[in-house]
Amino acid sequence: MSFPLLTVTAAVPAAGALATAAVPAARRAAAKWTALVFSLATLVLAGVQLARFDPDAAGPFQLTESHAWISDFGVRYELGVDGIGVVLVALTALLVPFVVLAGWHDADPLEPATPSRRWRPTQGFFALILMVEAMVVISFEATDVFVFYVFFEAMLIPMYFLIGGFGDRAGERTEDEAAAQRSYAAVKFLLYNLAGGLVMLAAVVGLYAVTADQLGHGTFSLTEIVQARGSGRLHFATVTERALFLGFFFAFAVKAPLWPVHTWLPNAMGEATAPVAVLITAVVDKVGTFAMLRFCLQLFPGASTWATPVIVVLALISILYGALLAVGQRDIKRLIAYASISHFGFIILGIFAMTTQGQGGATLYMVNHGISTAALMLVAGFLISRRGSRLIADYGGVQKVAPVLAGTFLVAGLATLSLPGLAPFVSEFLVLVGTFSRYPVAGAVATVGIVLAALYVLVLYQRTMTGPVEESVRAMPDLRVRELAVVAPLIALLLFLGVYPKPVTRILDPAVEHTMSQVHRTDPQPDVRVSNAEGAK
Amino acid sequence: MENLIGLLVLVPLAGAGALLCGGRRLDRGGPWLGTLAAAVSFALGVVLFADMLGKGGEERTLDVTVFQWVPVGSFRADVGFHLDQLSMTFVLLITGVGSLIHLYSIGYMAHDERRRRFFGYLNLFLAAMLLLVLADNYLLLYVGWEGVGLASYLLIGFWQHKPSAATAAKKAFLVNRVGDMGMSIAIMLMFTTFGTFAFGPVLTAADRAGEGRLTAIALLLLLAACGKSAQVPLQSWLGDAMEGPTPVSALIHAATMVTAGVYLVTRSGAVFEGAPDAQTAVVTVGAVTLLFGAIVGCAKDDIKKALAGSTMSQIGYMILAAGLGPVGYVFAIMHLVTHGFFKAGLFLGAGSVMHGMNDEVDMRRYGGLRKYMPVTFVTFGLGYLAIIGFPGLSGFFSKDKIIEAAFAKGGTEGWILGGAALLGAAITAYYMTRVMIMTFFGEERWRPAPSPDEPSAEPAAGDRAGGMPHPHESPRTMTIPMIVLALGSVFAGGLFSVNDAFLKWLEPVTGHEEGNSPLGALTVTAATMAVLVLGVALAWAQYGRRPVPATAPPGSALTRAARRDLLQDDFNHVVLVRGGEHLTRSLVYLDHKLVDGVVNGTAASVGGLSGRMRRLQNGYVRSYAVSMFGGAAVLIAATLLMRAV
Amino acid sequence: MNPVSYLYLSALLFTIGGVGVLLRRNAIVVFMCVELMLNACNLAFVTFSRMHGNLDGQVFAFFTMVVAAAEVVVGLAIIVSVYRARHSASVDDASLLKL
Amino acid sequence: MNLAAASTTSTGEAVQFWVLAVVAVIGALATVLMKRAVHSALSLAGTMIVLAVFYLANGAYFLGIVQIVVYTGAIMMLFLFVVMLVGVTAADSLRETIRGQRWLAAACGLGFGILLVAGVANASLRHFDGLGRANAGGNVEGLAALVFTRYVYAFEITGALLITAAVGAMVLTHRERTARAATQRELSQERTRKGAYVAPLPAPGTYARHNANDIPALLPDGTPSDLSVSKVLRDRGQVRDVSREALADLAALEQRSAEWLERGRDEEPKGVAQ
Repeated sequence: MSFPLLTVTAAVPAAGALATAAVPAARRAAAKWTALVFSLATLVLAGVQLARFDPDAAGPFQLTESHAWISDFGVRYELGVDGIGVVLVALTALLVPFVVLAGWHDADPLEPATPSRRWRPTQGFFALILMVEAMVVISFEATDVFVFYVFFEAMLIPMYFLIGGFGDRAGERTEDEAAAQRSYAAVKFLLYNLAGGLVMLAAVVGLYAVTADQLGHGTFSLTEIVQARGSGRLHFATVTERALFLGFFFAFAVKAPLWPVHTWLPNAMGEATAPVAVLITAVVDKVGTFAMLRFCLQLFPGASTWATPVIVVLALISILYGALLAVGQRDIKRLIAYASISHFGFIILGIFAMTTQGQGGATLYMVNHGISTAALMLVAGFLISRRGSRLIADYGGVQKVAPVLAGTFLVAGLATLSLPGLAPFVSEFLVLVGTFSRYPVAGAVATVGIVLAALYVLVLYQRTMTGPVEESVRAMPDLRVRELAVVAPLIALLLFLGVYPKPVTRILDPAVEHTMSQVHRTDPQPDVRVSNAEGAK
Repeated sequence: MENLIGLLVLVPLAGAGALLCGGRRLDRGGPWLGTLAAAVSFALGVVLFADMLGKGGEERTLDVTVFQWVPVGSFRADVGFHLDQLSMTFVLLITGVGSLIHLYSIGYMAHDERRRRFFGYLNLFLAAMLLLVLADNYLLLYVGWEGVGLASYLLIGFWQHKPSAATAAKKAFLVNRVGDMGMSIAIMLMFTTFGTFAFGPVLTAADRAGEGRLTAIALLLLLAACGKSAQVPLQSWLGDAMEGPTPVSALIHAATMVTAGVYLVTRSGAVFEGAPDAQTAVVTVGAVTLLFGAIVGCAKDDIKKALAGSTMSQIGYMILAAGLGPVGYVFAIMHLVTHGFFKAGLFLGAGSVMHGMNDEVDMRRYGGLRKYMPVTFVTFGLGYLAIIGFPGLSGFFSKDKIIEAAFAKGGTEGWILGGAALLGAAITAYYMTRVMIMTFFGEERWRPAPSPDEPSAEPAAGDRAGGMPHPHESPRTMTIPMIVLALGSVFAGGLFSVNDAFLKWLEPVTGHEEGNSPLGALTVTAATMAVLVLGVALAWAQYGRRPVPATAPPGSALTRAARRDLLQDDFNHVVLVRGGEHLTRSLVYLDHKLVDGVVNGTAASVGGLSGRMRRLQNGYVRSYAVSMFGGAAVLIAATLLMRAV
Repeated sequence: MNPVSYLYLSALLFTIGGVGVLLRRNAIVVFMCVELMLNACNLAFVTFSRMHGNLDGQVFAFFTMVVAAAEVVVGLAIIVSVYRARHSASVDDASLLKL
Repeated sequence: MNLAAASTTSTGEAVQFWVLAVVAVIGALATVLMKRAVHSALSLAGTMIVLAVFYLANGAYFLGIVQIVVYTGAIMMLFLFVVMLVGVTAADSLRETIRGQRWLAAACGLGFGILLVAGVANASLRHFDGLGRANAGGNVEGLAALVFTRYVYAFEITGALLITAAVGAMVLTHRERTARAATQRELSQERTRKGAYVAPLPAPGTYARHNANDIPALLPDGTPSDLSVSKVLRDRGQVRDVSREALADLAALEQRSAEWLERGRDEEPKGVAQ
């Protein structure tokens, strides 16, 4: 048996969570460093995964591990990564150290003079972050539906505490009001996702019932089900397949989030601290879109095709609706949240366009959106922590006093509006092209989203960064070294992936093609054949 | 040679990177570093040009693929360059004028504490613009296209502390984004039609695609061109863009970036030629804009905005020419180049005037400046003569050909287009004469200090504010570029026309057909001269003979409308801004009340239901006992039933 | 007569006891009714013992008695202490167990 | 009794059953319906005794005796003891306070009973083995053999349960003394300090007409003195007021003696109530 790399990648942050939680109350700094070290170790492991992953190898999954878990119900502890999984694991492992660094002071006790043996918010904060990381990583690696489900749902617990327990301190509210809004956001997050998970649970059970009925033994193994379906041993009745698909899709749509089940995201992102908001939108939500590709499409290709028109429309609504609402927001973090909804619309649109470009773009978009939103949100968080307000109207002329902050904010914003040359452009354009080649009208309508994106980003930048210097920001310090260390690598990545995304697409592409072949869809062919000779004009 | 093309883009890009990330260490040397980068790329351009001249007509094209950019399935976008005579022309114009304006900016921005960044942005612009004209596929062109948009955004809003500048920058970017939407849909359509969007395959295979498809692509490209080149209906941003520092207006909003639309139409000639309807749209846009811009230019008192109107109008000429097909491509590009010289010169002249006048931009507060700034006066004057098409100067050669080509379109269309072009020439003569007279002739209206309640000035650039203006000539770094550009305005057109040199140079790329004008070349020239004289005379009668009032008279309805950019902004405001605001506001409300409301309502009704259910839990043991007892009864019943079944 | 009649009697007594539990408020009487139910069960056990011809049913009834005794002891103790605290032996007065 | 009989019983047992079953049901109903707890307890004891007879009739000799000795003798006495402790005369109001409880209870009871009877009727219970063989070595010996072999663990555990129950009952009813008990001296000082009635309380049963504890002594003017009755009786409202009788008797006596002495008719005695 080979080294269980995938398990270890998830186990390291889990161990980190325990280690961080065990740090004595008084030694907050030690807790922070523990968390950072463990998250970096995870990053190293994710790097090893990437290095050992062979994009051209045959077979859907690599680095697989398989052990019996609950044999009575055919549950196996099965892990394995395809190109998409390994890249998203890497993204998660990459972002968490930045999240830890950015949240360095977010969970410091308000009054340092209240020493308590029991109350250890700092330790808890970082431990929960690592816990989320561990669960997200294993969700990306699970190839057993049951294992995936367990961690997909378990993720909610640490997230709930992160949102509800460590809110944003900004705003002119009393501590009680803030706590009430925080708790509202956390409960909303939990309820939405639990509702989604419940429906999914029903579908998971249904899947088991169908396999038990037809294969003789129930199984949750993705590979086995896909193989059985391929060889004709397993056949879903149309209605069953659609019902199961909807069950899975609903959970992922809530997580993603797709209009109209999106309203938990602005609350959660608004109330959580900026690093936690990054964790939500850049990492946790990706599990939803990832799972659409891995489970919805591969398990239920027929139903996926059947549902495509509706989902495309919903995705379009998400794109435009999210963007329009972002324009209308007065709160910086909520604005970014709505922008994320718009971007998730693009990702889902790309997935269900069922073209190589669309899905390739969508998977790349997951990575790029993770990085760009992380950059934007973290800079916004730094900004908010300086002034103590989330309202756009409370800022103005920041670029005069904190030019580096403003500059990084602008670059992150430009990435959000998909400026060519920055990473998200490539993916967004691929999604649009992929959609357009199958659904021209949808592609054209989605393009309106890029105009609206420019609107909300530039309005935000203009109102906060330019104009006469607001009295309250006059003494605002520029980015500190720690903060620059968070933002600069992200921006460098955005630039690099914008110019040279090939290292990522190279890994993603075979996985996307595999998915496409599972769904039995091929790209539409161009109307005019152009020979190679003609290319050389 | 291949590597040089890459360097051409990389050098200014590296300059931009160094200047933007370099920190305060580069504050002192930054301007010179930026200028050096521009100059180096100009030198590279010249080397490439020389190399190109050394080759035969058909071998002049140079294609380089640097690396695969986005390879996903059948979708292949490469970072590759395509250098032919057309792009070479642009390269020389961009780097040449660019270098001059860098040099000029050293003087102009000398007192601005953020000048390092200014030069960084300028270098960024150069890189993006070069990428735009050198790209060998539409997607890479799009990158450059948005890149120049970004640079334009940053430079218009360079004085960010002024809300007007920030707003203007945002507006420019947004309007351009609308155009970009057209561009990206066009690329998508190309991909679905041809399976590729590289220039070569698309343009060669264009004639095999259906006309409807081509028309769609062409119209979308036109939309993109309208955005970038400030053509009706996306012209509204250009006037506001004058909030940027004057060198920016000269380089980006006069000489280079705004002409990208012309480049796009010319480059995509094969597509447009396959879609006559789209060509009609192009010439219509061109004709309408050339009149629109000219009329706006007549009414503006702000010298830069008047020039901006003029730019719009001149680009209208170019678009018109480009829309005419092979008849007009060469002249469109020729006018583009000559316009690059004289309009940049005019803007630099305006900058020089403002530099000497405490950043006053209102021409009604100028007057009689020829005595104080002789160099500016002479170079501005030469630019003026060139733009109105004074015989022998650059503008004459290029504009005349366009008018001729417009008439050559034939039929009613030809007459309308030619008439519009002629009328435009007359108005051009009128408003440029107006600018000239109001600025350099007449009485000195700046003597009484400007009343403080009309602060229409650019208060920015450092400490040069307040007090009565002391008109003075600008430093040498500013005058030298002006002189060079003036020389260009005078001789470029002539040089190009000697032996039809320019035509022969470009013909292999764009192709050329001689139009047969119903009027004949001489008639057209005569007519042009006539309207020119008319326009100048009218302006002289109105502004030269009578003193110019220091505050603007109310004017006719047309004047008032023209002052407000022919109500375009008002339309935008009412329809788009207000409508959009209402839309977003109601959506925010709906999101809260409806979407969230449904969810919260569900939660509330569940809560209400459980409130009712809770009453069952009344705490009385006996009630619980009843339910237990009843439950046991039900169980027994169930058991019995199961046995019975 | 068939010994099944004992079972009918047992069912009847059990039901009467059950209804008594539901109707009476005096905790002591409620307890008595519970005892009645237990006794009804015991009767059934004894009858079953006779039916099957072995003594297991009687052993079970025996255990029931023991448990009933234990239950009565504790139950009455509870009643006494509740009465001491609240001066009432009504089960309705102890209705704090609600939301 | 012939316990070997398979499915029918002797006539004697049948008669006994039908007579005693009626008694048992009446007793059960009385348990439920009697207002006073004491009456309920007595009815229940009656039913239990009947059941003991039935046990005996069914060959469960040991259980029959245990039923009488332990159940009826000990447990029911425990009940009575608690009833006395709580208040023997406190009648239970039978008015229902929970809305719908009575109907629900009746419906549930009826449904449950019918279903139970139906269940029994539905079951195939035609064959009775009888206990002849099982009881051959003696019923008690048979039970003992089972209890100490097969059911020995259950037996031990019930033993533990019983002990636990005993301890539990002690714990529940035991009241820990939190303060030192006041001495007699302290009590008297307390009483004096409060200015309450210091002298010995009057004894009940004045004029020797009555000597019951619940009849207060009469004051010289004929009104009863509450002080003479124990506080418990007073609180329960069980004081018998005989003052009116006494006064009426007195008046009658005076009238008779007046008639006897032929005193003036116009002198009406004052104390006669109008």
